[in-house]
Amino acid sequence: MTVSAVIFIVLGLFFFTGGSIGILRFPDFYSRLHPAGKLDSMGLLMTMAGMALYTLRDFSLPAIITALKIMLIVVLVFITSPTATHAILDAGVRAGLGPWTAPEKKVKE
Amino acid sequence: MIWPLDIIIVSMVIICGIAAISIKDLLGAAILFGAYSFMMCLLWSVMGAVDVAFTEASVGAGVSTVFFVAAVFRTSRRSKD
Amino acid sequence: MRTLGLIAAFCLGGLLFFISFDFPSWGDALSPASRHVSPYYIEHSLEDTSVPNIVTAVLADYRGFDTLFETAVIFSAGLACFFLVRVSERQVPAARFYRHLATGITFRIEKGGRLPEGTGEFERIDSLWVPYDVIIGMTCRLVVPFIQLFALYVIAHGHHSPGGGFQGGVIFGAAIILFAISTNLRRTLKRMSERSSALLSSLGVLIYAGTGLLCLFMGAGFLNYRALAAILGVDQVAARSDGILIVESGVGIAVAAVMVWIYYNLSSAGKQDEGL
Amino acid sequence: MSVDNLSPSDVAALRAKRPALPSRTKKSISFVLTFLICFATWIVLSGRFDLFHIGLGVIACSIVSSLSGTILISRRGFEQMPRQWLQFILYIPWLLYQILLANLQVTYLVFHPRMLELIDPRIIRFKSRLKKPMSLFIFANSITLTPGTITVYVSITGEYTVHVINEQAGNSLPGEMQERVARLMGE
Amino acid sequence: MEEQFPAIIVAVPLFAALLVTLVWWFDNRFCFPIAILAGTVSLAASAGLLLRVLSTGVVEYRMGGWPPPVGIVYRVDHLNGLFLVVISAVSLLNLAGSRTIAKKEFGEKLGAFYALYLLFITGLLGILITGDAFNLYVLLEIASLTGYALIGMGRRRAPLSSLNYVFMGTIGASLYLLGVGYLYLITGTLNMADIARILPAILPSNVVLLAFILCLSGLFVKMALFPLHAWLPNAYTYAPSTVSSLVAPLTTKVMIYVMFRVTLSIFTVDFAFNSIAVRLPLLWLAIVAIVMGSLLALAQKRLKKMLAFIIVAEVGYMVGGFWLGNRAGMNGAVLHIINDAAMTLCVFMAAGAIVYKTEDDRLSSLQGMFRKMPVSMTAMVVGGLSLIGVPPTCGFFSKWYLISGGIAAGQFAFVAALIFSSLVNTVLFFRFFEIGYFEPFPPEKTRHHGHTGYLAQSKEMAEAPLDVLVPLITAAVLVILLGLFSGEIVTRVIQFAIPAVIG
Amino acid sequence: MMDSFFLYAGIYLCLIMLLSLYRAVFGPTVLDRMIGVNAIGSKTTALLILIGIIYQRVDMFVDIALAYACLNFIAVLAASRYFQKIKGLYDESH
Amino acid sequence: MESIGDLIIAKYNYWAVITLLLIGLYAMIAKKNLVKKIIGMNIFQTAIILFYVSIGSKKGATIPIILHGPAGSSHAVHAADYINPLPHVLMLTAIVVSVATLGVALALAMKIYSQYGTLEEDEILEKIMESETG
Repeated sequence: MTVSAVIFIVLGLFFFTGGSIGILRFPDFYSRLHPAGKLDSMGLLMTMAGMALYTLRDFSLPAIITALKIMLIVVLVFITSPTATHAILDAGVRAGLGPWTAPEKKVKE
Repeated sequence: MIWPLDIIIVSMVIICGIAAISIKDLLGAAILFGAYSFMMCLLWSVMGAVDVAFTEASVGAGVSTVFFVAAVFRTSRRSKD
Repeated sequence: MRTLGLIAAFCLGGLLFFISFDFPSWGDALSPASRHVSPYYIEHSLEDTSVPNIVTAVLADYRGFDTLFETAVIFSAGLACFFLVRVSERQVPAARFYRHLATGITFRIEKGGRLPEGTGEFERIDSLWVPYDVIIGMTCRLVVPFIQLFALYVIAHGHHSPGGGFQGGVIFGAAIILFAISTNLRRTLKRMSERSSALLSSLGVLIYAGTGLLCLFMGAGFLNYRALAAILGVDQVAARSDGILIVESGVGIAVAAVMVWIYYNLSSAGKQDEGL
Repeated sequence: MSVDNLSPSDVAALRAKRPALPSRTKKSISFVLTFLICFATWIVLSGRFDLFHIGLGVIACSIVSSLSGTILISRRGFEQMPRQWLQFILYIPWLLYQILLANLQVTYLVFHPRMLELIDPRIIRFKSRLKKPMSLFIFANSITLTPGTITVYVSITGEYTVHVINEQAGNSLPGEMQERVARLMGE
Repeated sequence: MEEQFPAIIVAVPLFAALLVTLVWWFDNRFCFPIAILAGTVSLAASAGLLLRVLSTGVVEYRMGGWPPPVGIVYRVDHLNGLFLVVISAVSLLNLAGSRTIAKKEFGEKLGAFYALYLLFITGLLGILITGDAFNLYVLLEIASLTGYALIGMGRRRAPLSSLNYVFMGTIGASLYLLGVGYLYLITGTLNMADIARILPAILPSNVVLLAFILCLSGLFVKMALFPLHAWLPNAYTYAPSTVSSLVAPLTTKVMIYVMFRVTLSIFTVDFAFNSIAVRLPLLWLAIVAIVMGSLLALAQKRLKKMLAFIIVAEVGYMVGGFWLGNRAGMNGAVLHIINDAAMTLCVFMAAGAIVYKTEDDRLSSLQGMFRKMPVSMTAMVVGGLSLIGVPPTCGFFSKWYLISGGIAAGQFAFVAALIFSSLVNTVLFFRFFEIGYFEPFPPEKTRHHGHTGYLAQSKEMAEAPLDVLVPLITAAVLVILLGLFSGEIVTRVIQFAIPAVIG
Repeated sequence: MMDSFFLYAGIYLCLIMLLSLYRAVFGPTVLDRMIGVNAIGSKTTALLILIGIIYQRVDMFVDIALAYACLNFIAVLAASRYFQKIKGLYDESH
Repeated sequence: MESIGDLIIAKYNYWAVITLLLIGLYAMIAKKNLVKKIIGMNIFQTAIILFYVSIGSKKGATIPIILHGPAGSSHAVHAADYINPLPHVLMLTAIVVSVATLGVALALAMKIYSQYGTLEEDEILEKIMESETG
């Protein structure tokens, strides 16, 4: 169980890394929201699952309750995170920010 | 206390603080002030002050940023410095 | 003047920096701060009050008087915001916008015009109107009751886990603020009017101060919850624990109401008709 | 944007969907349902099963249900609920699979050295056949969580504005997901 | 019941403030009676407490029944027993006189005004009575927060001055809190008596010195000692009149009391006066404050602003008298706190009455005011004479103590500054009296910048209403009575308030 | 062994947060800052639980994380509401 | 002999406090925008909170919530096992005070804005000068 917890956490950290680097690398804020919205919630799911598993290694009622609470956090985040993403995106559209389009010619030059 | 974590978070707190007062857009300053209180919350939980961390989490994330945004909404976003 | 102030500030900083070398080092278990009074709290709070969370025990019982005034500070902040920015309702409103529900036509009613309130056919809309956002609206519908429940949980379980009246109150207030953000201010005011938020905020502090005065009239000192044992019918240690719960719920009510009250005033610039 | 304003026929359609049940019954049903949901959550949160804490839980759940029972549950069709929840549980694994796919794709993009050539962000619009706000909401959030797409705006009539990271991500919309959501909500 | 007086003094105004907020949403009329009732109860309890202190010595009250280092304790000795009576009396008097003016100034928000008023009093009384260093901070904040709100309701520049006050006040309170933190770091306790017990063992220590500096500089900001006074004049000038006659007599005085308390009861006399060389620098700071406050007051054209700068100078008197470090000087400082509260109340209430009628506080617009408002102007004269230091009034006696203390300590610069300031006050008030009494009425329509209210033109007597006048007259009488009985006060009370170490 | 693993995980998470912080501090527009802060928020939630595991008192820290997950998006919603009401971006260049 | 590394680890928290204090003070003195000043004020207050919490921390101790419930109170509680709770209590109060001050300060800023139409201090002073002379 500990091993699977470690694997989950490492996977989660990997996704978190992807999210952060994505936020830095993508060209405009619309596309930055893709890694921010998806990879972060996925990373959270993975790390949280890992930590819930780690909590469950001594199998008792308080541990189960704690693990359930951790999963409750994940559920909440999976409801709220897309909403936050959407809210930011909507704000951007209303603020009149044009989306970035691939400058194909420039890349070739 | 976990000092290796603590020292990173402390430096991030300072970065956030400096950024929050040097941004020219007041809405951005308010949002960064939110980030500042996230960091503070982390710092306090690292130091073991759970109740303080809880308070800071609820205040910083829930209320004070909203107050700032509401005030900026009702006044202006412009700032010269 | 400004530069003088800055120079003074940096002198202060330098002074603080040099004196910091005389401090006991960070996290030192043998520093005077953790040897004199705090061991008493750590070692006796459980037997004195039967509350495992020492912070709650100290907050609401040993130093309960501080907390009474902390709540009073929050209350006076709410009152101060109201006092400063609230604009009288009797002023004739500027142009208002209404939408006819059946047709969706939007009307602009100038200052002094007849307002179609109360007919049921029209819906008042903000002058800076945004359409109903399904995603945000649904999320808030799902999440708001949960946050409220969580806030009550935090208040009720302040004895055993971190949290307590203040944190729970802020979360509860934030839930109502979230509702206001996701719909609009008028709909929130229908559910929790300004008057009720004011009354609740003063009621919350009143619960706290009233508990203290009750203890005083029962013959023990101010805020000595031991006196509650006779009323609640429990022994004195449990009376302290129950007294803490009562006081914390008072704090929670006050804080939640004050947060909402301040939000109402700040977001509508005191007019209380259109919010963020 | 054009989606800001509703046409009169849409409003009429919306008004026609007023709840069939009288408001008092509706209120009490939503009170009871909210109470049950809240109490289940309370037990998970609390983790203490002595009488005192259960009593506190009952008080707290009543407060929440009376304050915001009508917020949580205000649509008609209570009788469909158990079936919907069952369907929802069946829907989750598929969604998780899609989320995993999405994440792998975005991770691939993030770490790709010539990422700028792979992406071609654009905003697309389409009209969905979903009607209920709840299904619109689930569909929108599912879009956000699945590969290459984020919902920008949903009007109450079901017009979606979606930001896609490249062209083929947009091709699959509304597609299978809409069918699944429709089946889930019984439309 | 007598044992519970310390709790009642603070709890009753708080409770009444909450009650006012509750009741006000239903009926406006009950606010004033509730507030008056609470003020009276609190005054009665403080008087009873003072009597008890006089007969039995120091009274200690344990909050929640916990013994001192663990719980919060209220400690009343001669010093704060006396101040409790004075502060509650002054606030009650001003409350009684506020009814008509407040109704005009606040209109619909009357209930909120009374609630904030009561909370302000609660905070001040709590500061006076508490024996816990951190509890003092919380009460300080409650007093300041309500003060900000009350001041911010004034006209014109009031919000801006109030916001400046917020910034300065927060800096001051935070510095005080930091100082308390340093003390806690080195002693591990927050109880004042306990800190004083532990400190001698760990001296000399840089940390204690820094704590002392931080606490005092925080308090100096709060009490508006000269270089840090920038927030005060505008805040007091533009505040509503009922508020300025509440805040001006009380806030700075209470802060000076806190300085007394912090120096005498926390850092001990030996440390503050003998171990470290801060006595003379602080004395010189006070001298500068007196001189600069007087000079700046001379330059003002508005009545309330002039009075505000006089307060800045008066702060210098008290701080200087305290740091003279001998018995006469300290007697004078304590007596002057009381007298200053009374006479500032008198002049600010009179100014409030005048402003209420004329809606203008320019000195130049006060021509012929003696004939229009004889009673208010008489009260103003009494207060002014007291500020100058003319014998039958109380100002004379405290100044006499201060000067004799200065001579005894050999600080002739301080004496000179006092005399200079008295002269300046003479000039100020006689200019004022001249305008008010001797200058003819302005011919109609020729007054420049003048407010053209209906009163300005008429020569009829137009006195403020009776419920403003009665407290005003009481305040004026109090100024004289305090003067007549000042010997009594010093020998009966203040003698015991000052630690015996000081010779 | 596990303790040091969690410690390193925590440090790594902090370093990743630093990357998001870059976007929050230097983001050209307010919206980029919002993205950065939102990302920091979700990492904070995970880090809180990690700290709980390091202290071996997860049951105490989970409440804070839960509060965080509930309240994290309120600020973002408020800010986006701002943009919905007041259209247009403020030009930060001058 | 303490090495410099040890010294830094033992004291850096206090240095962070000083840095934050100076940031806050700088913002309050040098910035002209009122909302910026309010943010500075909040940072100033948090710095002091950080100072107190740093006083309270203790090496090798756990959070101040007693491990076993009231039933198991027979076993002794050692003060060295738990972090000092008193600074936490004080700082809860201080946080509340800072939120309250924030609310009042924002309300005042809003009132100032409605009066003068700007939040910049120098512009406000200019307007005041104009209104007093003209």
